[in-house]
Amino acid sequence: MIDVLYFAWVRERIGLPKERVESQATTVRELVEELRAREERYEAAFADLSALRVAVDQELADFDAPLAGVRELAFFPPMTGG
Amino acid sequence: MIDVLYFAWVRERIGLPKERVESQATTVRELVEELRAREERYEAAFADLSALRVAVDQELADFDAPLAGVRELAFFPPMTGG
Amino acid sequence: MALRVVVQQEPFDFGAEAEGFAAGRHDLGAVVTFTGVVRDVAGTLEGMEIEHYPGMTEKALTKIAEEAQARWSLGEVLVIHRHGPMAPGERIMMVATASPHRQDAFEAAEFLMDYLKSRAPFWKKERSAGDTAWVAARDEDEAALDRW
Amino acid sequence: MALRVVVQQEPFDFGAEAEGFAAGRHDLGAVVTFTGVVRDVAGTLEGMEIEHYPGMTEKALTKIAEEAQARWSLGEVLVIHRHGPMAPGERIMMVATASPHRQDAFEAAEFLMDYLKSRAPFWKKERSAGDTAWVAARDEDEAALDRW
Repeated sequence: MIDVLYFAWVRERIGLPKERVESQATTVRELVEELRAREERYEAAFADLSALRVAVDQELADFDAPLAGVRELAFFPPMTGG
Repeated sequence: MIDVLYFAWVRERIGLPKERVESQATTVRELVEELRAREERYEAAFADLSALRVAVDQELADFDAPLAGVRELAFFPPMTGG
Repeated sequence: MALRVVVQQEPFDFGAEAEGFAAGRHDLGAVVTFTGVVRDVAGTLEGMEIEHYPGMTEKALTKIAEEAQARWSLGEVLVIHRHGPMAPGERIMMVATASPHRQDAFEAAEFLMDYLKSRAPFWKKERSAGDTAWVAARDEDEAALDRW
Repeated sequence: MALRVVVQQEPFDFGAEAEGFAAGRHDLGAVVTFTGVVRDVAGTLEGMEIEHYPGMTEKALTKIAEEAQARWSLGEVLVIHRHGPMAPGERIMMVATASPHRQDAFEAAEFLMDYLKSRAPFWKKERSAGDTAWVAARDEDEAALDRW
Protein backbone atom coordinates (compact mmCIF):
# COMPACT_ATOMS: atom_id res chain seq x y z
CA MET A 1 0.00 0.00 0.00
CA ILE A 2 1.31 3.37 -1.04
CA ASP A 3 -0.03 6.78 -0.11
CA VAL A 4 -0.55 8.67 -3.36
CA LEU A 5 -0.94 12.45 -3.18
CA TYR A 6 -2.13 14.85 -5.87
CA PHE A 7 -1.59 18.59 -6.02
CA ALA A 8 -2.84 21.56 -8.03
CA TRP A 9 -4.68 20.67 -11.25
CA VAL A 10 -3.73 17.00 -10.90
CA ARG A 11 -5.68 16.98 -7.62
CA GLU A 12 -8.59 18.77 -9.29
CA ARG A 13 -8.74 16.40 -12.26
CA ILE A 14 -8.55 13.29 -10.12
CA GLY A 15 -10.95 14.81 -7.64
CA LEU A 16 -9.15 13.98 -4.42
CA PRO A 17 -5.98 15.06 -2.62
CA LYS A 18 -4.82 11.67 -1.41
CA GLU A 19 -5.61 7.98 -1.61
CA ARG A 20 -4.07 4.65 -0.64
CA VAL A 21 -3.24 2.48 -3.64
CA GLU A 22 -2.71 -1.25 -3.67
CA SER A 23 -0.44 -2.21 -6.55
CA GLN A 24 2.16 -4.67 -7.74
CA ALA A 25 3.78 -2.03 -9.94
CA THR A 26 7.56 -1.90 -9.59
CA THR A 27 8.12 1.60 -10.95
CA VAL A 28 6.27 4.91 -10.82
CA ARG A 29 5.58 4.62 -14.54
CA GLU A 30 3.92 1.21 -14.09
CA LEU A 31 1.73 2.58 -11.32
CA VAL A 32 0.71 5.50 -13.52
CA GLU A 33 -0.29 3.06 -16.29
CA GLU A 34 -2.42 1.07 -13.81
CA LEU A 35 -4.17 4.24 -12.69
CA ARG A 36 -4.76 5.45 -16.25
CA ALA A 37 -6.41 2.15 -17.09
CA ARG A 38 -8.62 2.43 -14.05
CA GLU A 39 -10.80 5.47 -14.72
CA GLU A 40 -11.22 8.37 -17.11
CA ARG A 41 -10.26 10.98 -14.47
CA TYR A 42 -6.83 9.35 -14.08
CA GLU A 43 -6.42 9.21 -17.83
CA ALA A 44 -7.23 12.94 -17.94
CA ALA A 45 -4.68 13.71 -15.25
CA PHE A 46 -1.86 11.51 -16.55
CA ALA A 47 -2.33 11.92 -20.31
CA ASP A 48 0.85 13.97 -20.74
CA LEU A 49 3.59 12.88 -18.36
CA SER A 50 5.93 15.60 -19.66
CA ALA A 51 3.58 18.10 -17.97
CA LEU A 52 3.88 16.28 -14.64
CA ARG A 53 6.39 15.94 -11.86
CA VAL A 54 6.64 13.14 -9.32
CA ALA A 55 8.01 13.00 -5.79
CA VAL A 56 8.95 9.72 -4.16
CA ASP A 57 8.91 9.89 -0.36
CA GLN A 58 8.96 13.69 -0.66
CA GLU A 59 11.98 13.88 -2.96
CA LEU A 60 11.71 14.80 -6.65
CA ALA A 61 12.23 11.69 -8.77
CA ASP A 62 11.62 10.49 -12.29
CA PHE A 63 8.96 8.19 -13.62
CA ASP A 64 11.35 5.26 -13.79
CA ALA A 65 12.02 5.39 -10.05
CA PRO A 66 11.48 1.99 -8.34
CA LEU A 67 8.60 1.60 -5.90
CA ALA A 68 10.20 -0.97 -3.59
CA GLY A 69 9.98 0.32 -0.01
CA VAL A 70 8.27 3.55 -1.06
CA ARG A 71 5.62 4.84 1.33
CA GLU A 72 4.50 8.07 -0.32
CA LEU A 73 4.17 9.14 -3.93
CA ALA A 74 3.02 12.54 -5.13
CA PHE A 75 2.03 13.81 -8.58
CA PHE A 76 1.81 17.46 -9.51
CA PRO A 77 2.47 20.00 -12.27
CA PRO A 78 5.77 21.91 -12.51
CA MET A 79 6.19 24.15 -9.48
CA THR A 80 5.44 27.85 -9.57
CA GLY A 81 6.55 29.19 -6.20
CA GLY A 82 8.58 32.27 -5.39
CA MET B 1 40.75 80.93 -10.10
CA ILE B 2 39.75 77.33 -9.54
CA ASP B 3 38.55 75.72 -6.31
CA VAL B 4 40.70 72.65 -5.75
CA LEU B 5 39.47 70.02 -3.30
CA TYR B 6 41.37 67.12 -1.78
CA PHE B 7 39.94 64.00 -0.16
CA ALA B 8 41.14 61.05 1.93
CA TRP B 9 44.93 60.61 1.99
CA VAL B 10 45.42 63.26 -0.68
CA ARG B 11 43.84 65.75 1.72
CA GLU B 12 46.03 64.46 4.55
CA ARG B 13 49.27 64.68 2.54
CA ILE B 14 48.55 68.16 1.26
CA GLY B 15 47.30 69.21 4.66
CA LEU B 16 44.13 70.99 3.67
CA PRO B 17 40.73 70.09 2.24
CA LYS B 18 40.34 72.94 -0.22
CA GLU B 19 42.16 75.90 -1.68
CA ARG B 20 41.76 78.44 -4.47
CA VAL B 21 44.42 78.14 -7.13
CA GLU B 22 45.47 80.78 -9.63
CA SER B 23 46.91 79.13 -12.72
CA GLN B 24 47.39 79.45 -16.45
CA ALA B 25 47.34 75.66 -16.87
CA THR B 26 45.09 74.48 -19.70
CA THR B 27 44.65 70.87 -18.53
CA VAL B 28 44.37 69.05 -15.23
CA ARG B 29 47.77 67.48 -15.85
CA GLU B 30 49.43 70.88 -16.31
CA LEU B 31 47.89 72.12 -13.08
CA VAL B 32 49.15 69.02 -11.25
CA GLU B 33 52.67 69.70 -12.57
CA GLU B 34 52.49 73.28 -11.32
CA LEU B 35 51.40 72.12 -7.89
CA ARG B 36 54.12 69.43 -7.71
CA ALA B 37 56.75 72.04 -8.50
CA ARG B 38 55.39 74.27 -5.78
CA GLU B 39 55.99 72.34 -2.53
CA GLU B 40 57.08 68.96 -1.25
CA ARG B 41 53.63 68.08 0.12
CA TYR B 42 52.12 68.38 -3.37
CA GLU B 43 54.93 66.28 -4.79
CA ALA B 44 54.15 63.66 -2.11
CA ALA B 45 50.45 63.67 -2.95
CA PHE B 46 50.78 63.67 -6.75
CA ALA B 47 53.84 61.44 -7.16
CA ASP B 48 51.85 58.55 -8.66
CA LEU B 49 48.94 59.75 -10.77
CA SER B 50 47.83 56.17 -11.44
CA ALA B 51 46.86 56.01 -7.74
CA LEU B 52 44.70 59.12 -8.08
CA ARG B 53 41.35 60.07 -9.51
CA VAL B 54 40.18 63.50 -10.55
CA ALA B 55 36.75 65.09 -10.75
CA VAL B 56 36.11 68.17 -12.88
CA ASP B 57 33.09 70.15 -11.72
CA GLN B 58 31.99 67.08 -9.73
CA GLU B 59 32.20 64.64 -12.64
CA LEU B 60 34.92 62.00 -12.91
CA ALA B 61 37.37 63.00 -15.61
CA ASP B 62 40.87 62.17 -16.74
CA PHE B 63 44.08 64.10 -16.28
CA ASP B 64 44.00 65.42 -19.83
CA ALA B 65 40.67 67.15 -19.27
CA PRO B 66 40.76 70.85 -20.27
CA LEU B 67 40.44 73.50 -17.56
CA ALA B 68 38.68 76.17 -19.61
CA GLY B 69 35.53 77.22 -17.76
CA VAL B 70 36.12 74.79 -14.90
CA ARG B 71 35.16 76.04 -11.45
CA GLU B 72 35.94 73.08 -9.21
CA LEU B 73 38.58 70.37 -9.38
CA ALA B 74 38.95 67.52 -6.90
CA PHE B 75 41.73 64.99 -6.37
CA PHE B 76 41.32 61.77 -4.40
CA PRO B 77 42.30 58.10 -4.28
CA PRO B 78 40.15 55.37 -5.89
CA MET B 79 36.78 55.21 -4.15
CA THR B 80 35.95 52.62 -1.53
CA GLY B 81 32.27 53.07 -0.73
CA GLY B 82 29.54 50.47 -0.41
CA MET C 1 26.13 29.13 10.16
CA ALA C 2 22.48 29.76 10.86
CA LEU C 3 19.80 28.55 8.51
CA ARG C 4 16.12 29.27 9.02
CA VAL C 5 13.25 28.00 6.87
CA VAL C 6 9.69 29.09 7.57
CA VAL C 7 6.55 27.91 5.77
CA GLN C 8 3.36 29.53 6.96
CA GLN C 9 -0.02 30.80 5.90
CA GLU C 10 0.06 34.11 7.81
CA PRO C 11 1.74 37.23 6.42
CA PHE C 12 5.29 37.74 7.65
CA ASP C 13 6.71 41.03 8.90
CA PHE C 14 9.24 41.85 6.18
CA GLY C 15 10.58 44.96 7.91
CA ALA C 16 11.21 43.08 11.15
CA GLU C 17 12.72 40.08 9.36
CA ALA C 18 15.02 42.32 7.33
CA GLU C 19 16.00 44.29 10.43
CA GLY C 20 16.73 41.18 12.48
CA PHE C 21 18.49 39.14 9.81
CA ALA C 22 22.21 38.72 10.61
CA ALA C 23 21.87 41.58 13.11
CA GLY C 24 24.80 41.77 15.47
CA ARG C 25 27.08 39.79 13.15
CA HIS C 26 30.31 41.74 12.68
CA ASP C 27 31.88 39.26 10.27
CA LEU C 28 29.31 39.56 7.49
CA GLY C 29 29.67 42.69 5.38
CA ALA C 30 27.02 41.93 2.78
CA VAL C 31 23.32 41.19 3.16
CA VAL C 32 20.93 40.54 0.25
CA THR C 33 17.18 40.08 0.45
CA PHE C 34 14.74 39.10 -2.26
CA THR C 35 11.00 39.50 -1.80
CA GLY C 36 8.29 38.13 -4.07
CA VAL C 37 5.05 40.08 -4.23
CA VAL C 38 1.63 39.12 -5.64
CA ARG C 39 1.75 40.95 -8.93
CA ASP C 40 -1.23 42.38 -10.73
CA VAL C 41 -0.11 44.10 -13.90
CA ALA C 42 -3.50 44.45 -15.57
CA GLY C 43 -5.32 45.52 -12.43
CA THR C 44 -7.77 42.63 -12.86
CA LEU C 45 -6.35 40.13 -10.35
CA GLU C 46 -8.75 39.50 -7.49
CA GLY C 47 -6.49 37.21 -5.54
CA MET C 48 -4.06 34.35 -5.54
CA GLU C 49 -3.97 31.08 -3.69
CA ILE C 50 -0.83 29.06 -3.15
CA GLU C 51 -1.06 25.33 -2.61
CA HIS C 52 1.92 23.45 -1.24
CA TYR C 53 2.99 19.98 -0.16
CA PRO C 54 3.30 20.00 3.63
CA GLY C 55 6.33 18.04 4.73
CA MET C 56 8.07 18.04 1.39
CA THR C 57 8.01 21.85 1.22
CA GLU C 58 10.13 22.30 4.35
CA LYS C 59 12.52 19.53 3.26
CA ALA C 60 12.95 20.94 -0.24
CA LEU C 61 13.57 24.48 1.01
CA THR C 62 16.04 23.28 3.64
CA LYS C 63 17.90 21.24 1.04
CA ILE C 64 18.12 24.23 -1.32
CA ALA C 65 19.35 26.47 1.51
CA GLU C 66 21.96 23.88 2.56
CA GLU C 67 23.14 23.61 -1.01
CA ALA C 68 23.59 27.39 -1.12
CA GLN C 69 25.59 27.26 2.11
CA ALA C 70 27.80 24.55 0.65
CA ARG C 71 28.51 26.57 -2.49
CA TRP C 72 29.02 30.05 -1.09
CA SER C 73 30.50 31.57 2.01
CA LEU C 74 27.28 32.35 3.89
CA GLY C 75 27.00 33.22 7.55
CA GLU C 76 23.20 33.26 7.57
CA VAL C 77 20.40 32.09 5.29
CA LEU C 78 16.68 32.73 5.68
CA VAL C 79 13.79 31.46 3.57
CA ILE C 80 10.17 32.35 4.32
CA HIS C 81 7.35 31.21 2.02
CA ARG C 82 3.63 31.58 2.51
CA HIS C 83 0.79 29.42 1.27
CA GLY C 84 -2.96 29.96 1.19
CA PRO C 85 -4.91 32.97 -0.07
CA MET C 86 -3.21 36.29 -0.78
CA ALA C 87 -4.24 39.66 -2.19
CA PRO C 88 -2.45 41.69 -4.89
CA GLY C 89 0.53 43.55 -3.45
CA GLU C 90 0.97 41.11 -0.55
CA ARG C 91 4.40 39.60 0.02
CA ILE C 92 4.50 35.91 -0.90
CA MET C 93 7.98 35.01 0.21
CA MET C 94 11.48 36.23 0.96
CA VAL C 95 15.00 34.91 1.00
CA ALA C 96 17.94 36.56 2.72
CA THR C 97 21.65 35.80 2.57
CA ALA C 98 24.55 37.24 4.57
CA SER C 99 28.17 36.79 3.56
CA PRO C 100 31.56 38.40 4.05
CA HIS C 101 31.46 39.29 0.33
CA ARG C 102 28.77 40.91 -1.76
CA GLN C 103 29.21 38.63 -4.75
CA ASP C 104 28.54 35.57 -2.60
CA ALA C 105 25.47 37.13 -1.02
CA PHE C 106 24.04 38.07 -4.45
CA GLU C 107 24.79 34.77 -6.16
CA ALA C 108 23.45 32.70 -3.29
CA ALA C 109 20.21 34.70 -3.22
CA GLU C 110 19.75 34.23 -6.98
CA PHE C 111 20.51 30.53 -6.66
CA LEU C 112 17.96 30.18 -3.84
CA MET C 113 15.33 31.92 -5.95
CA ASP C 114 16.04 29.92 -9.09
CA TYR C 115 15.80 26.62 -7.23
CA LEU C 116 12.89 27.64 -5.06
CA LYS C 117 10.89 28.62 -8.18
CA SER C 118 11.24 25.27 -9.90
CA ARG C 119 12.11 22.77 -7.16
CA ALA C 120 10.03 23.65 -4.11
CA PRO C 121 6.46 22.27 -4.17
CA PHE C 122 4.34 25.40 -4.45
CA TRP C 123 1.61 26.02 -7.02
CA LYS C 124 -0.05 29.35 -7.70
CA LYS C 125 -3.66 29.77 -8.71
CA GLU C 126 -4.89 33.18 -9.76
CA ARG C 127 -8.45 34.48 -9.59
CA SER C 128 -9.58 37.14 -12.06
CA ALA C 129 -13.13 38.15 -12.90
CA GLY C 130 -14.43 35.18 -10.93
CA ASP C 131 -12.37 32.65 -12.91
CA THR C 132 -9.46 30.76 -11.44
CA ALA C 133 -6.46 29.45 -13.35
CA TRP C 134 -3.29 27.67 -12.32
CA VAL C 135 -0.20 29.69 -13.17
CA ALA C 136 1.88 27.86 -15.77
CA ALA C 137 5.56 27.25 -15.10
CA ARG C 138 7.79 29.33 -17.37
CA ASP C 139 10.47 27.75 -19.51
CA GLU C 140 12.83 30.55 -18.47
CA ASP C 141 12.49 29.49 -14.85
CA GLU C 142 13.54 25.95 -15.64
CA ALA C 143 16.33 27.22 -17.91
CA ALA C 144 17.58 29.49 -15.11
CA LEU C 145 18.81 26.40 -13.26
CA ASP C 146 21.35 25.65 -15.97
CA ARG C 147 23.65 28.42 -14.90
CA TRP C 148 24.39 26.85 -11.50
CA MET D 1 9.34 55.47 -11.69
CA ALA D 2 10.45 56.64 -8.28
CA LEU D 3 14.11 57.17 -7.52
CA ARG D 4 15.34 58.17 -4.07
CA VAL D 5 18.95 58.91 -3.14
CA VAL D 6 19.86 59.70 0.46
CA VAL D 7 23.31 60.69 1.78
CA GLN D 8 23.44 61.21 5.53
CA GLN D 9 25.59 60.81 8.60
CA GLU D 10 22.90 59.34 10.88
CA PRO D 11 22.06 55.63 10.93
CA PHE D 12 19.10 54.71 8.75
CA ASP D 13 16.25 52.43 9.80
CA PHE D 14 16.80 49.44 7.54
CA GLY D 15 13.69 47.58 8.68
CA ALA D 16 11.45 50.58 8.02
CA GLU D 17 13.13 51.34 4.68
CA ALA D 18 12.76 47.71 3.57
CA GLU D 19 9.15 47.62 4.74
CA GLY D 20 8.24 50.86 3.00
CA PHE D 21 10.13 50.33 -0.25
CA ALA D 22 7.73 49.80 -3.18
CA ALA D 23 4.96 49.12 -0.67
CA GLY D 24 1.54 49.31 -2.21
CA ARG D 25 2.86 48.74 -5.75
CA HIS D 26 0.90 45.89 -7.31
CA ASP D 27 2.83 45.88 -10.58
CA LEU D 28 6.24 44.99 -9.16
CA GLY D 29 6.64 41.34 -8.26
CA ALA D 30 10.31 41.36 -7.31
CA VAL D 31 12.17 43.42 -4.72
CA VAL D 32 15.89 43.11 -3.99
CA THR D 33 17.83 44.85 -1.24
CA PHE D 34 21.55 44.93 -0.60
CA THR D 35 22.97 46.17 2.69
CA GLY D 36 26.63 46.87 3.43
CA VAL D 37 27.74 46.42 7.03
CA VAL D 38 30.95 47.54 8.79
CA ARG D 39 32.86 44.29 8.83
CA ASP D 40 35.32 43.25 11.49
CA VAL D 41 36.63 39.79 10.70
CA ALA D 42 39.57 39.76 13.10
CA GLY D 43 37.67 41.32 15.97
CA THR D 44 40.25 44.12 16.17
CA LEU D 45 38.42 46.90 14.36
CA GLU D 46 37.60 49.79 16.65
CA GLY D 47 35.72 51.83 14.15
CA MET D 48 35.43 53.17 10.65
CA GLU D 49 35.05 56.64 9.25
CA ILE D 50 33.70 57.39 5.81
CA GLU D 51 34.68 60.61 4.07
CA HIS D 52 32.72 61.78 1.05
CA TYR D 53 32.50 64.63 -1.43
CA PRO D 54 29.35 66.61 -0.61
CA GLY D 55 27.59 67.66 -3.78
CA MET D 56 29.34 65.23 -6.07
CA THR D 57 28.19 62.25 -3.96
CA GLU D 58 24.50 62.92 -4.52
CA LYS D 59 25.07 63.60 -8.23
CA ALA D 60 27.11 60.45 -8.73
CA LEU D 61 24.59 58.23 -6.92
CA THR D 62 21.67 59.75 -8.81
CA LYS D 63 23.47 59.22 -12.12
CA ILE D 64 24.17 55.56 -11.27
CA ALA D 65 20.54 55.01 -10.22
CA GLU D 66 19.26 56.66 -13.42
CA GLU D 67 21.57 54.48 -15.48
CA ALA D 68 20.12 51.39 -13.74
CA GLN D 69 16.60 52.61 -14.51
CA ALA D 70 17.55 53.08 -18.16
CA ARG D 71 18.95 49.57 -18.45
CA TRP D 72 16.39 47.54 -16.54
CA SER D 73 12.66 47.59 -16.02
CA LEU D 74 12.58 49.15 -12.55
CA GLY D 75 9.57 50.61 -10.83
CA GLU D 76 11.47 51.91 -7.82
CA VAL D 77 15.10 52.49 -6.90
CA LEU D 78 16.49 53.50 -3.51
CA VAL D 79 20.08 54.27 -2.52
CA ILE D 80 21.06 55.27 1.02
CA HIS D 81 24.71 55.81 1.96
CA ARG D 82 26.10 57.08 5.24
CA HIS D 83 29.28 59.01 5.94
CA GLY D 84 31.09 59.86 9.16
CA PRO D 85 32.06 57.54 12.03
CA MET D 86 30.59 54.04 12.34
CA ALA D 87 31.06 51.06 14.64
CA PRO D 88 31.57 47.41 13.62
CA GLY D 89 28.26 45.78 12.72
CA GLU D 90 26.60 49.08 11.79
CA ARG D 91 24.92 49.38 8.42
CA ILE D 92 26.85 51.62 6.04
CA MET D 93 24.49 51.73 3.11
CA MET D 94 21.69 50.02 1.24
CA VAL D 95 20.29 49.82 -2.25
CA ALA D 96 16.87 48.51 -3.18
CA THR D 97 15.33 47.73 -6.56
CA ALA D 98 11.78 46.76 -7.49
CA SER D 99 10.87 45.29 -10.86
CA PRO D 100 8.18 43.19 -12.49
CA HIS D 101 10.86 40.48 -12.93
CA ARG D 102 13.33 39.02 -10.48
CA GLN D 103 16.24 38.94 -12.91
CA ASP D 104 15.93 42.68 -13.52
CA ALA D 105 15.74 43.43 -9.80
CA PHE D 106 18.83 41.31 -9.08
CA GLU D 107 20.93 42.59 -11.97
CA ALA D 108 20.07 46.21 -11.29
CA ALA D 109 21.00 45.84 -7.60
CA GLU D 110 24.35 44.28 -8.53
CA PHE D 111 24.97 47.00 -11.09
CA LEU D 112 24.19 49.70 -8.51
CA MET D 113 26.61 48.12 -6.05
CA ASP D 114 29.40 47.65 -8.58
CA TYR D 115 29.19 51.26 -9.72
CA LEU D 116 28.63 52.71 -6.27
CA LYS D 117 31.77 50.92 -4.99
CA SER D 118 34.09 52.39 -7.60
CA ARG D 119 32.37 55.50 -8.93
CA ALA D 120 30.72 57.23 -5.98
CA PRO D 121 33.08 59.47 -3.99
CA PHE D 122 33.33 57.68 -0.64
CA TRP D 123 36.53 56.72 1.15
CA LYS D 124 36.78 54.40 4.13
CA LYS D 125 39.30 54.76 6.92
CA GLU D 126 39.60 51.99 9.49
CA ARG D 127 40.84 52.33 13.07
CA SER D 128 42.43 49.33 14.77
CA ALA D 129 44.57 49.33 17.90
CA GLY D 130 44.70 53.12 17.81
CA ASP D 131 46.07 53.24 14.25
CA THR D 132 44.06 54.48 11.31
CA ALA D 133 44.49 53.39 7.69
CA TRP D 134 42.66 54.21 4.47
CA VAL D 135 41.05 51.15 2.95
CA ALA D 136 42.66 50.39 -0.42
CA ALA D 137 40.45 49.96 -3.47
CA ARG D 138 40.38 46.36 -4.67
CA ASP D 139 41.22 45.46 -8.26
CA GLU D 140 38.23 43.10 -8.25
CA ASP D 141 35.91 46.03 -7.59
CA GLU D 142 37.22 47.92 -10.60
CA ALA D 143 37.12 44.73 -12.69
CA ALA D 144 33.50 44.12 -11.66
CA LEU D 145 32.47 47.07 -13.84
CA ASP D 146 33.55 45.26 -16.98
CA ARG D 147 30.57 42.97 -16.98
CA TRP D 148 28.06 45.78 -17.51
